[in-house]
Amino acid sequence: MQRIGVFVCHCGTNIAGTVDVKKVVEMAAHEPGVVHAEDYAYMCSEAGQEKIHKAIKEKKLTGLVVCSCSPRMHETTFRNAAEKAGLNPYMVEIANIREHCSWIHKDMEEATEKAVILMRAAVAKVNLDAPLKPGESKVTKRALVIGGGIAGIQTALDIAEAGYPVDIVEKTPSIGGRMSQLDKTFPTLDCSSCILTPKMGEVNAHPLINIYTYSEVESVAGFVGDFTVEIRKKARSVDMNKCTGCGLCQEKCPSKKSLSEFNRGLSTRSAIYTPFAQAVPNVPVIDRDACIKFKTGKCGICSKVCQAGAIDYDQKDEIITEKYGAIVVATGFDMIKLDRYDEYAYSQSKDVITSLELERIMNAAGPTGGHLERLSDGKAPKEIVFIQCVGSRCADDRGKSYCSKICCMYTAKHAMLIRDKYPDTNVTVFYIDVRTPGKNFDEFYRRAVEDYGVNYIKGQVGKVIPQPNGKLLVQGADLIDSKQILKEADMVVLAAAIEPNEGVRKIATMLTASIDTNNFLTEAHAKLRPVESPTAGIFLSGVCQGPKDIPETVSQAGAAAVKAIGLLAKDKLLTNPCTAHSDELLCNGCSQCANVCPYGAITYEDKEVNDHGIRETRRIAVVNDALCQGCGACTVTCPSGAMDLQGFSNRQILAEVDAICR
Amino acid sequence: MQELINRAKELLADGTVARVLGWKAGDLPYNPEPAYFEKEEDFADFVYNGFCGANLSKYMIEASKLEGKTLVCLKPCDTYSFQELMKEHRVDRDKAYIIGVGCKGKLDIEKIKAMGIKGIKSISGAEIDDEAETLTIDTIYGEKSCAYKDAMLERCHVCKGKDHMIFDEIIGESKETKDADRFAEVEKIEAMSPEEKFAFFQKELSKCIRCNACRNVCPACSCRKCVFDSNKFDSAQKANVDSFEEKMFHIIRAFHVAGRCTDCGECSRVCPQGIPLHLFNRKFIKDINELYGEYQAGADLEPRTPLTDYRFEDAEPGIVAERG
Amino acid sequence: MKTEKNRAEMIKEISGVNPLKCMKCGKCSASCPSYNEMDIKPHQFVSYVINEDIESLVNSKSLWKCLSCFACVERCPRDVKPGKLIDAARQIVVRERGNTYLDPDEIPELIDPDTPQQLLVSAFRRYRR
Amino acid sequence: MKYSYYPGCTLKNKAQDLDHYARISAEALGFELEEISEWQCCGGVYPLGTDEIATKLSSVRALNDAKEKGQDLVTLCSACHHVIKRVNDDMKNVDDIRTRANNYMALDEPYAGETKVLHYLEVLRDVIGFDELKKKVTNPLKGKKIGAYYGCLLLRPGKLMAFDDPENPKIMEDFIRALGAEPVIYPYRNECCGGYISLKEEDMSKEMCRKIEKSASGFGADMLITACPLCMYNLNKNNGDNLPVYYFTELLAEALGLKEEVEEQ
Amino acid sequence: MSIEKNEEFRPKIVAFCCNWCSYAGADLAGSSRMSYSADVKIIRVPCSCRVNPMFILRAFERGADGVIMCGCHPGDCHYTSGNFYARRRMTLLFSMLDYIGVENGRTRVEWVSAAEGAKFSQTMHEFVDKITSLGKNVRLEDLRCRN
Repeated sequence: MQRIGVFVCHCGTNIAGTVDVKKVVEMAAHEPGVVHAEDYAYMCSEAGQEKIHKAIKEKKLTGLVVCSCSPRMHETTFRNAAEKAGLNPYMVEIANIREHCSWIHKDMEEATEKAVILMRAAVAKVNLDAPLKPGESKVTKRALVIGGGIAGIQTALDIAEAGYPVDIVEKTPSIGGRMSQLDKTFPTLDCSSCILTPKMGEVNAHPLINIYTYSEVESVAGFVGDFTVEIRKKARSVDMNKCTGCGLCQEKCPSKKSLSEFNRGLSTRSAIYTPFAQAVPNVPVIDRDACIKFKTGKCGICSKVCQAGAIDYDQKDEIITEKYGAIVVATGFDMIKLDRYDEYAYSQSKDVITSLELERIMNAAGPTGGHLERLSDGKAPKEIVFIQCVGSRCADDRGKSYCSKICCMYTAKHAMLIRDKYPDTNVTVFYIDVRTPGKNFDEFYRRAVEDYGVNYIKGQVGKVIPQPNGKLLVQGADLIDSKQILKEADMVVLAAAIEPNEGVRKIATMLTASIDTNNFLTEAHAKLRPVESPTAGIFLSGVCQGPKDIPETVSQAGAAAVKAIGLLAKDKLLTNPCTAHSDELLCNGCSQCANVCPYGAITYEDKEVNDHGIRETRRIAVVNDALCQGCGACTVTCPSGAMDLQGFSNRQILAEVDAICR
Repeated sequence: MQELINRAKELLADGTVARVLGWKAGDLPYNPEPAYFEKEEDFADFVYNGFCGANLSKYMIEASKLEGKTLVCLKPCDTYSFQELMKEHRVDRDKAYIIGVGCKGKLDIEKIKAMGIKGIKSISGAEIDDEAETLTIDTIYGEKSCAYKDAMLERCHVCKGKDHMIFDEIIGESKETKDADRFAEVEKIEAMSPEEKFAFFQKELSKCIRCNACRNVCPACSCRKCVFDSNKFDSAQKANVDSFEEKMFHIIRAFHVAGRCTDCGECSRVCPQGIPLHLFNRKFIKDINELYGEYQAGADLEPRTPLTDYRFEDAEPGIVAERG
Repeated sequence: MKTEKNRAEMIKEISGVNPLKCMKCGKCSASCPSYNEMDIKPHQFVSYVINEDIESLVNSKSLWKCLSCFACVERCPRDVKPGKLIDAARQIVVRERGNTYLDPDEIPELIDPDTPQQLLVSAFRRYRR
Repeated sequence: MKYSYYPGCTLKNKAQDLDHYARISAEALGFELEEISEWQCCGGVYPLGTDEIATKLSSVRALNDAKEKGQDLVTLCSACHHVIKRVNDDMKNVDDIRTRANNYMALDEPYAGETKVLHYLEVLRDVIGFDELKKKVTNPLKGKKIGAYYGCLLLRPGKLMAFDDPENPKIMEDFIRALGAEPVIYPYRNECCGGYISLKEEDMSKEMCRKIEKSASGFGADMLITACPLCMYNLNKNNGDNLPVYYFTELLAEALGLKEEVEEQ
Repeated sequence: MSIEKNEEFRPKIVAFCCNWCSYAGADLAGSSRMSYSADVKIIRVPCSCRVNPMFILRAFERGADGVIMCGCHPGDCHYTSGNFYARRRMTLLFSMLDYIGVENGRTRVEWVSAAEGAKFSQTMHEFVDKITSLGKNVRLEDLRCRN
């Protein structure tokens, strides 16, 4: 029989205001096993914990029930307090009488009655608790960063600077990400590549950072501290060690009609290519779908011109297997497809473009060499209309429910840059709200209006109407002046919503990291653990977690790095002891449990057992404690009840049921 | 039958198998029982006729632990159970020599008795070599007869088919006996009002004496120790009262075999109280077919069963209320 | 006489629209082909319903200028779809007062030999009960 | 192949061409339009009020008639199509409307949106196939530059009508291509012609039609096609006769070489 | 003769909530002060897939009037796939209860994320109303278990 102490917290008036705590203490004394019951204003305080300590020592308690706030809040606190007093921390159960009781009920009698029942259920559970000991697992002192944009670059640099090796896996042929596609950055208008390129170089040169470009994560196994990751290095068809990056192959390549991904399809590139001039690594890849050699077997010009002999048509995809202690996801974003927003005529006119396309047009390395011109006829636009919130803040399935956060600022930036460089070009912005929270952000937007004369109109655009003369008639609303506006424009720029990069759901699934309905990775706690995934050992960096701009991304990247470093700095990790166990005398060895285990933690062994005198060899399920995460799927699949979960055993849950229904 | 016996003797003699698992005649003309035959002279009692309903696949769990191979006679429907047991690593394929025996539908003595045929001395027409059209029954009141079909077990009217799913060789012919809709009875219950449903099952289950015959015969219910006999759930069996315990037992039993039950119908066949226990299993089978796609347990060796598998777009539990 | 609150509720019920979902982006008014003919603009219908000023709505000439062309319904990003509110207000007029915008006596003057039945049928449906 | 066919009021009268050419073309293309017996007018506009029942019943009758015959229901007129398709959606998805409508109708078996509603153009696209249609064209309309005028009702609301992209449709353009002519894409093809408003607000309708016509001719169209008698009326009445307007079925019959036969008869 | 007290029916409701989503959702309902009936008592389980049909039947046997299970939304399970198995298990169990004549509103599954405090509270409101309208569970309670 256990010797149980029940501690009822007032939480100031948070609990005591609605629950008669004295009554709960009084009722607790009648419960089986309870030898001590008391209440206190703040159980989680030093003084409260001292009371627990004292009672454990004096009354020789073997189990604790703390009636307080949610176990998600202070279970660890009370477990630690128990441990300090020499009690096994898993002999502690929490009755949640705050979030699940005092805060939601008003009637004192009702709330007290419920608190008593919750206390009873917890006592019933403790009565069946057994001391548990967490296992230990090692930490592989190496981190993986998935995604080589500014988020991944910053995280990798910070981790490497702390002395841990880092691998970056980047899907495209170069690191750099979205930021490398930008021309200028707000609110300071520095040139994007001027601040990014040095960082790319730094990553490339860092002795502890290893970059896998043109590579993807193929599979992830293991758990915090000990992940095993397979990385598919796609065949580049160019030997990274031999290539000097001279660029002659690209120049001579006869297949030049592929659309440049880097320039958002606004220009073409050769079949053998580096995405952009400052690419890291500066080693081209052959796009095998476009390459004449791969399509017809004839050509081979690049191989002929390459003096370094780096071209290797026979290269195969390579699978690299590596172990990591921590994984940082930095998979970034893309713009949504606009095929369901054709009222803006995006697919009908070349002069309706997205903001990211404008970014490329404005860039000196872009398709127009940095000249602002219409893609239809190359003429300089004199009248440009920007449309905000295209696909953002949308309640139906055409767009996204969230605010994309960066569009207000980059549109102000674009408007300002255009007005600055082309003063005779008029710029009109149709907006719903201008959202500029951030240091120097509103000032920046006001400058666009006040110093650069950008015309901001509050109201959406209903339709963009291409005219026979090549102009675009923009039909919008001016809600302040109560007018419907018809404006003839030469170019229309759409601030399309951003969304997490394609493929992130697949990665999240491999990592068993939670992901929300918009495909953003979920943080462990929205406020208190914003850069960690609920899955241990997985950290979040950049837009994969939610829309954010560059400074925020860099901050988060640093924060994710610190969290990863904190993990890598440990020599050992304690594992969750609430794992499944199979009773070898009851196990049928039927393999049903392994079918439902998401972690592959169950294997089968032929084991000699002594079943009440009968010795025989049986096929028995064995759970790997290090892999088991304690979900319990196996326990329900097991018909004989051989498989049970420590800390949430069948008998414990039934005892809670009984206590509640009593 | 003679062919079967000859072949069994031959395999015993040449050492291919160490024993034969079949049926031997009982004390009445209609109650043969499963038995091992290890020596030639044992075969004097060997029978295989229309009353050999027992599914021998479950016996192979124990037989798999014995030295040498066991020749087992499996009817087409028994082979589903055998494959399901293979899937669950409960029987050892290498320890079995399977003779797929022909089947023309198995007989239900209760049905014959229900026709008013009493005092049975002997029955002819039930041999496997017979045409299985008519039974001639010699009783102390004289000779009676009935159509073979009318005396068949319910399960044979909804037979899964005359093909053996797994075998080493086949002896004897099988016959298609299906002439009813497998789910008709379930549908009839589904159409009842909640009160009628409750009354129906209350009436049936109150007959249960918890003799565990259903559990013991069931090839899917083969746990070393049943949860209802262990302290894992504090659910050790209680005496029969007109209350919930029996429903719990039968629901959980059906749930534990859901997706694994081949619908062999042994539970209903052996129930001494005549409770139509297959109605539980078949309800699950019907739901599984409708919600997760047609599935026949034991038809293949794929490891995942419907309850250890899922689809993202599976129906929500609310569908139960929606379809009313 | 129904109160304004009742009538606002009625509009919400008939239309099935929750006007609180509106984020005041004005895309409805930007899309409306009849915008210039309307005294109360499509996006304003939403706030009139929220503010329970139904009397103004039922007296608005906008009710009779709306084409039911569903441009606002198609493009509304917030699932508010002001066209439905306008129709609901129109329903209140034709149901509540027996008030109509079209008198059968007017018809002969309005039609010509080519007028399709469809035109009359549609107009009657929208304009009167 | 046999379809239930709902012609609608105007096709029996002012828009006989639309109906007639559709029928003979169907025959030539190998499908049959079986007119629903005793159909009633759809009402011309879809009653938006969620509490409207009586005004939806005529559609339900037609839909149920098709269901009983086990046929898909084909329509031609944009307005009829719009109304019937949306009522069908209500019957399928809105419990309250389904229950109340069925209470009124007292059918042998309740109607719950089982019938599939197809526009004639959808039959051409999805059943016959435009490639197949192209093969059957004997008199290709070479050199004709045709603007498709969709109007509002066929396309919107896009999610319910599920006819084509409501902002950038292409079914009629593909149809025009199949007939051997050149489609002219112009931005006003899905803008409203004014619809029923032309009865009392002639000027509004005139302004709208003028925009449509100007846009179409600006992009080089020398004729327009439509599926709606009211669009046809408004456009004809308001365009200075610069741009002739045809029912799409008339051009279909012409391309299939059936028009002359008719005229000869 | 004793006068029968006309006590208002107060249902006993057991709610199984997964630790990661629904229990957190219930916490959020609490910290947002979104009230629901005190008749609901929550049992924390690591995942909805930990809920054994035996637990549910046991609750009914011991006199519960309604049992609800909440878990992460399909696709969002902390353990990737637990709720998918739970969904199939509960669908079949509920169907069986319906089949043997138990009112089918007495059991429910609802997916509640950690962010859906309002949904949690709303769901509990609805469920309590439903159970109250169904009244006492007389079909499944084992009278021997009544104190």
